[in-house]
Amino acid sequence: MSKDSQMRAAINQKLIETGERERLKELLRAKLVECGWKDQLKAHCKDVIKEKGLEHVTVEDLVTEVTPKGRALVPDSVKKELLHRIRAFLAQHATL
Amino acid sequence: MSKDSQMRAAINQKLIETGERERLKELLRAKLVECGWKDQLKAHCKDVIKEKGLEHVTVEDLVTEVTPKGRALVPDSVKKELLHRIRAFLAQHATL
Amino acid sequence: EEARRRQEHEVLLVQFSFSLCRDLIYEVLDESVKETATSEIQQALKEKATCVAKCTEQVCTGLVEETLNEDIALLVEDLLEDELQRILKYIK
Repeated sequence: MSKDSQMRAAINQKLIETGERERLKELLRAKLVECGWKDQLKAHCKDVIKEKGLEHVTVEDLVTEVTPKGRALVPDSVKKELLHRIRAFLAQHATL
Repeated sequence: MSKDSQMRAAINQKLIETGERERLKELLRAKLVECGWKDQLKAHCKDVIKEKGLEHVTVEDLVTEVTPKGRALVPDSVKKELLHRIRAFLAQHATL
Repeated sequence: EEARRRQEHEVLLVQFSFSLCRDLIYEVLDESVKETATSEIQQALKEKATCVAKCTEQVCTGLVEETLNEDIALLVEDLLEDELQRILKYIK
């Protein structure tokens, strides 16, 4: 296992065992709702369904279709806040 | 002060005031780099840090750990050259 | 007497040469070892900090990806289910 993989595993382990990973995911979800990401993505899904016709769309198709936009729509500020939270957490649990 | 001590003190004084003591140290430093001693010591330090883990090693620990090997690694040729330079200096200042 | 004194002096100089040589070697070695140990520990700390920073970013990206994948799938499932229900209701 490379040094980087070991480090990533150690960070993830620490996040999981303290329950912080789940808290971070919840925070991210809340931020995504707050910034309108969910509404924008829903609207995009509806556009795709309208364009292709409901009978021609499966869950998998639609997921594949909207995922790139879903990723692009996440504001940088949200990603930055999350990174900041992880860094602060690691600084408090400096046993890595 | 015995005659021996007087002589030693006089030589030491001469070594310092002529700048020869510093020159000898400089020569030694240059030789240690040239013969690869410094690189070997660096590698040994890295090994010790890796083996013990960065979080378990202080500078003092590392110094204590690598000093014996550092001393053993000095080539005889370097010691001989230094001794030769010292003798040449003493011969030049034979009146001491 | 003179020859004896000269010989003694010679012996002293030889002894002094050896002890000075040893002292200088130890002095330079101690300085170099300390300098090298300090710089290697600093270097290792720097490398670790860089590694932690890089891996933290990667973990963060992974966490965002994972959450998005889960949420997008859920959102799509719910939406298609709603659309289906809407059509069924309309047909009825």
